[in-house]
Amino acid sequence: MPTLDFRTAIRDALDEELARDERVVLFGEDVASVQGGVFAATPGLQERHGSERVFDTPISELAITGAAYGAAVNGLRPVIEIMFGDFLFLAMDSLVNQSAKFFYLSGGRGSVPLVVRSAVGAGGRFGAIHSQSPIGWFHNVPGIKVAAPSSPSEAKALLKAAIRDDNPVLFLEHKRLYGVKEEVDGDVPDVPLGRARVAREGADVTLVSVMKGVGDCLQAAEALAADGISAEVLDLRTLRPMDTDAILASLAKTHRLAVVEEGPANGGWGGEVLAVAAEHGLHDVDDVWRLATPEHPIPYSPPLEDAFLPGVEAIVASVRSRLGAASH
Amino acid sequence: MPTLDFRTAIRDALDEELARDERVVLFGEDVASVQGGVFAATPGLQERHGSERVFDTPISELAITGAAYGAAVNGLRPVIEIMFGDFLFLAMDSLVNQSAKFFYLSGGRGSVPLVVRSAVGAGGRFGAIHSQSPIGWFHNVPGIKVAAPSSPSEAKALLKAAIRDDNPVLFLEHKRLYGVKEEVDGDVPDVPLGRARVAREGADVTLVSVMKGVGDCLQAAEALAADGISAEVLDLRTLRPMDTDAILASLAKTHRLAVVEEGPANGGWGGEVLAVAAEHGLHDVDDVWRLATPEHPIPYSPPLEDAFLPGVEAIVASVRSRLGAASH
Amino acid sequence: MSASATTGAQAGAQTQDGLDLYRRMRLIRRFEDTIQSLFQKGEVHGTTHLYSGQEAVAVGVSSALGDEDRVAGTYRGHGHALALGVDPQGLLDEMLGRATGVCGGRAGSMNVIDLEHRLMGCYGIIGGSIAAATGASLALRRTGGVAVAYFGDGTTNQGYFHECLNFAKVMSLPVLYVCENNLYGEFTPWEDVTAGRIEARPETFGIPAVTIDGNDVWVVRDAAREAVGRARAGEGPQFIQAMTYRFVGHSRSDPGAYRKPGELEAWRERDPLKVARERLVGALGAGDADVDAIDAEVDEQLERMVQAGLAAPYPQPGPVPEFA
Amino acid sequence: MSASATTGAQAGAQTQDGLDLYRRMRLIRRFEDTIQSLFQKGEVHGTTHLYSGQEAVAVGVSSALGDEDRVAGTYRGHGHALALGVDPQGLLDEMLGRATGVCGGRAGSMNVIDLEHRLMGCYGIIGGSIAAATGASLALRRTGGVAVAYFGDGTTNQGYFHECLNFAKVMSLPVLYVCENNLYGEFTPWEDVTAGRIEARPETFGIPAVTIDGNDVWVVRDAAREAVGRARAGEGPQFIQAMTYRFVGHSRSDPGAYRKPGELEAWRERDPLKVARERLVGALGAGDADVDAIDAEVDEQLERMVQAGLAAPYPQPGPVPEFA
Ligand SMILES: Cc1ncc(C[n+]2csc(CCOP(=O)(O)OP(=O)(O)O)c2C)c(N)n1
Ligand SMILES: Cc1ncc(C[n+]2csc(CCOP(=O)(O)OP(=O)(O)O)c2C)c(N)n1
Ligand SMILES: [Mg+2]
Ligand SMILES: [Mg+2]
Repeated sequence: MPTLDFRTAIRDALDEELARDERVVLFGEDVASVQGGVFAATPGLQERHGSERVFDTPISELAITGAAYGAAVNGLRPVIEIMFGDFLFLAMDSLVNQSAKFFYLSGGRGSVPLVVRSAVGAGGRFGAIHSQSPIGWFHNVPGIKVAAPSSPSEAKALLKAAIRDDNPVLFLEHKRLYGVKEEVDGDVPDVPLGRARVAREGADVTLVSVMKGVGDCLQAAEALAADGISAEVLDLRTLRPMDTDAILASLAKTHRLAVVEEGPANGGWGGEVLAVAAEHGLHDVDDVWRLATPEHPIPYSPPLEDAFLPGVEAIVASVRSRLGAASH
Repeated sequence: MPTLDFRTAIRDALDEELARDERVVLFGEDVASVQGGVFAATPGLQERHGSERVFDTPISELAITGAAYGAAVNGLRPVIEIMFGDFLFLAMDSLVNQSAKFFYLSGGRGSVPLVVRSAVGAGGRFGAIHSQSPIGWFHNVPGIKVAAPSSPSEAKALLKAAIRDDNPVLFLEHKRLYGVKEEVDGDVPDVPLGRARVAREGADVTLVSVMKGVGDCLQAAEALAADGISAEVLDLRTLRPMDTDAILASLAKTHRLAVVEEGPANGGWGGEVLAVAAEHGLHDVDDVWRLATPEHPIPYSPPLEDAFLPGVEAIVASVRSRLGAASH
Repeated sequence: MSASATTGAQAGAQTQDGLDLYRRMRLIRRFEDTIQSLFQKGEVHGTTHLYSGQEAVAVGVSSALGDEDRVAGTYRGHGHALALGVDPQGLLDEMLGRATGVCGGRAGSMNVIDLEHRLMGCYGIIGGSIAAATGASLALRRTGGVAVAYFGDGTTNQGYFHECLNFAKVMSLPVLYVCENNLYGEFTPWEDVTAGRIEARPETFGIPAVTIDGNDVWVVRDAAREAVGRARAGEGPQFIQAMTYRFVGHSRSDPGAYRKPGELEAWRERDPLKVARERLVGALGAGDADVDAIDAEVDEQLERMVQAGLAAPYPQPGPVPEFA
Repeated sequence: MSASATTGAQAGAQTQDGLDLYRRMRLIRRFEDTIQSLFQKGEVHGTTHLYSGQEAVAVGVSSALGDEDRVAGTYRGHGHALALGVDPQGLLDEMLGRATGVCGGRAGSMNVIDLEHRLMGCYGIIGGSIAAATGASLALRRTGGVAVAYFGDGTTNQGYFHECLNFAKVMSLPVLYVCENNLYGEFTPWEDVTAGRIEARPETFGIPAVTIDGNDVWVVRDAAREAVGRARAGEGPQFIQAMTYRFVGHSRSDPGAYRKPGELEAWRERDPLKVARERLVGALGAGDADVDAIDAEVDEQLERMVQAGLAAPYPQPGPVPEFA
């Protein structure tokens, strides 16, 4: 079967939407370069769609994001790249105080069809300032959608959905996924924003994650199956809005839920999942917990970073012990 | 008894720390003006401590915060004012990528004794861009402390603790509290960061909040007492680090917990409180829930803003119905 | 028709046009006076930043714009909005927090949006208007439109200013930056916090910049026409520094203790309404009566507006969709 | 002692001093070569931004600094660190992720901190170094120190640059801004994204700015001494634009496809090490042998360092306090 890799999935989604809709434009730092940006996700797009619609910018995150907002309010559908999620702070004022507010303040008369692509996540030895996951910083902001794909086909479908969405969408690309390949036959089916996906059916425990974490959970589920534990894996796909129905449905089935989050537990999105479970599914809960990262910046040294991240072994061990404990 | 108002509490804490420690400096937009800033919290401090230590800055949030970081790393203990919490995005890169990372990356050899004062909160008809609460944006950032005082005496004690702390502290001043007066006799006792406070003892339900919400909860508790419901009120005081022991202790006592948060529930700090309850106190939980604001920007129009905010009546009504429900 | 008749007709048109400019400025001034008194009465809430004294800037610039152009104003935006033709009743009702407000009472004084009238927004964050207009010009260059950003002297020290002007210049975007230098950012004189001359900043980027008398509406219009023309012709971003002065406090809580002695009085001598009236009854051959008539009509208009506004319903709280 | 003997002694001192500068530059060059090969071997991880070609800038500037001064470097900071006297073994071990690294392996290539050696930090965020040094000067002005910020041409389009330079000028802070213009920001030629001349930006603020040959360590030192002297004397912020060129890719993933034909070769002719060697064996009367000896010693030093580094222990994962 033909295979699709994550990078190509991103590039194809952009290429197809640029071709489909005149109003779509793409800009950011070095996105129009031969390499197609630092992560080589956009090569050839300027050649195919012209330098009016695909172009490089100065190193000016605030101007890039503010310009995208202003363009979106006036009829374009910009896709911008903020190279690393760690740089989003420099762009955040425009995203939160302009883009996220516009639909409401305009009395619903206007909207901001804008996509912010950003590479996130640790595991690549990029250190404390090039490995963070920005979900927590945007999770509490009404008016912004946050998409976090877990595979090439998911990435292609969600990016197209994000570009066609009339709201500002933060689209997160996990660096460790860029190299991932997937067998895909034919076109990938459309995926709506805000809908979770059961990546694997299970009965004993639900593992909730996004991006790279989903693959880790699937591997963990495989290992757990070996000792007779049936784990369901829920890929949230979108953090905001969050598919609480899917979370509660799975919880009602398994009564045990663990969130696997690449980021500090305190104030992370996993806390929202547990809060939803406790607030709306308490009678279904036998056990809920979080696997997250320690409460300090992300280390560079390989052994430190590896121990820092919640990997497959950690997930397996945690589920084993909690289910052991829970069954007392 | 002599009374202390919130503004004076802030001013006195700054004045006393500026007098106590040469290394303390204060700067921000218009803080040295005759008015003492837009919120009149710092009048006379430049006259008393000189223009080298208390000064106005250009409208440059990023430079203000970056400069404070650089000064803190080199021996000063800066207190800066970012006028409205809504403007923190423009300062966030330095706070998160510089100040919050330094202690860890320096191998513990250096630290960043820095306080960022900022006026937050709704209810003043300031509209969507001058009323937000920034807790959610910083809650997921290791290395930053977040203090959110609920009264004049708490504000004075916590601000002094923040200035004496060796870590970056985000110090939030709720606009609706500036006018609040409190009877205080003598000096206010020291308060450590990271420790919650039982503002009122109760047996049937725990109301958890910060800043203005604490006062609302106390009023609600008063009203609930009338119909025989004994509500405990927990003032978290500090959101990061969060006093989970205090939360779990109160939960173990009342088995019912409601968070009153001035901000959207989705991704808010209240979710963390519920997550802690579910993760570490599940067996104690009969009921946990959140009172927060709707998932849209903060409206200007008085009737819209009043309905938007979780007020005393809403708290009372919610507790009545949940306890009614829970007792079925 | 004889030449003299033509020139007579032209003169008449010029006079009429001048009276229209005056009427618009007068409307803004009285609107702001009204807001201030309604604020004292507790009918306008939170805070307001009034445009009184700066009317000639927005009115002059707006008179140089076409239907294809878009404007980004500031928290000091009532004048930016009214100059564009935003419905005064809708704007007043917004300040009053009524359902009939131009944003249904959701936005209030600092965040007005009126897409129908080319106002993409008023921005409460310093520098936000600069980003908004810079981005708008990315879209407008497809249709021959020009985007305008208003902002103050103090805003030129903000990262938005630097990043966006450089961005617009390297992309040669059709955007006009209008810096309203009213000598203060809140309570701070601009020289105390601003290194060098403001107009030197765009010049350094190769952006044509002029500094003009911001209290003479005709001077402003001429400068704006030239700048907008160049931007429309593909010559890239343009910059105008309009020297002006606000007659009231920065916001309602400001007594203005920082003003230099005599400064306010001196600027009142250069009140844009005074300047316009003199030109009208002088060079433009209007009668004092024509101008007085406008004053009376505007006063009346505002009285009617206040009555209607205070009678208008408040919006009903209720569920609101988060997303479009 | 006779005058000629004195001059002889001075000449000897000058030669020795020149050899020391050369040694430092050579150390940086070979350090970067070593990092690159260790990267290929999988011993250095993530990404690295090498300083090869720009050595004269950091070495020249550092030679003009005193113990009371502080420096903020960038993600391209190995040279900034070594020029200040950061222990090469500690720096190498940091790149190797070892417990013996200057930050215990926590920081890696982009975020090195060494307070003991006046390096307040290396900053992975564009513009971060500018803010850090600007703030440092607020503290250093109490003790007569000067803060130095290194950054690149592309960084001058970032909000940090604008806000901090204005801030430093209005406060007249003792800070030296060193812009290393190596013609590219990542893959983009600086002229494509930068409006006007870079040195005009500080000049607009009234900050003295010079543009110099960044590949001649003596030229850099002279400019730095003058600028640091003025800053220390209370004349406020200073600016140096050092024209230079990086001989390797922006980061390890960059083949450098964007380079203009012949550009790299032309700059190699102006290799700071080549320039220094010519001056040494020419005007400074050193022998080729003296310089060759340094090359050999540095090569040896690095071989020893690599052995020690590869033998050093990795840090042990374990609980780490969140707060000081
Ligand atoms: C990012 C940001 N910082 C600070 C403020 C608070 N603030 C509102 S108006 C103002 C002064 C702006 O001065 P200027 O740019 O000269 O405009 P003016 O008010 O004089 O028209 C300030 C500091 C803000 N709204 N946004
Ligand atoms: C805020 C921010 N945006 C983008 C980047 C990614 N980035 C790293 S280096 C670089 C180019 C910087 O160019 P320049 O300032 O000329 O320095 P040079 O690398 O040439 O030394 C970019 C865009 C970053 N690290 N931080
Ligand atoms: Mg002003
Ligand atoms: Mg460069």
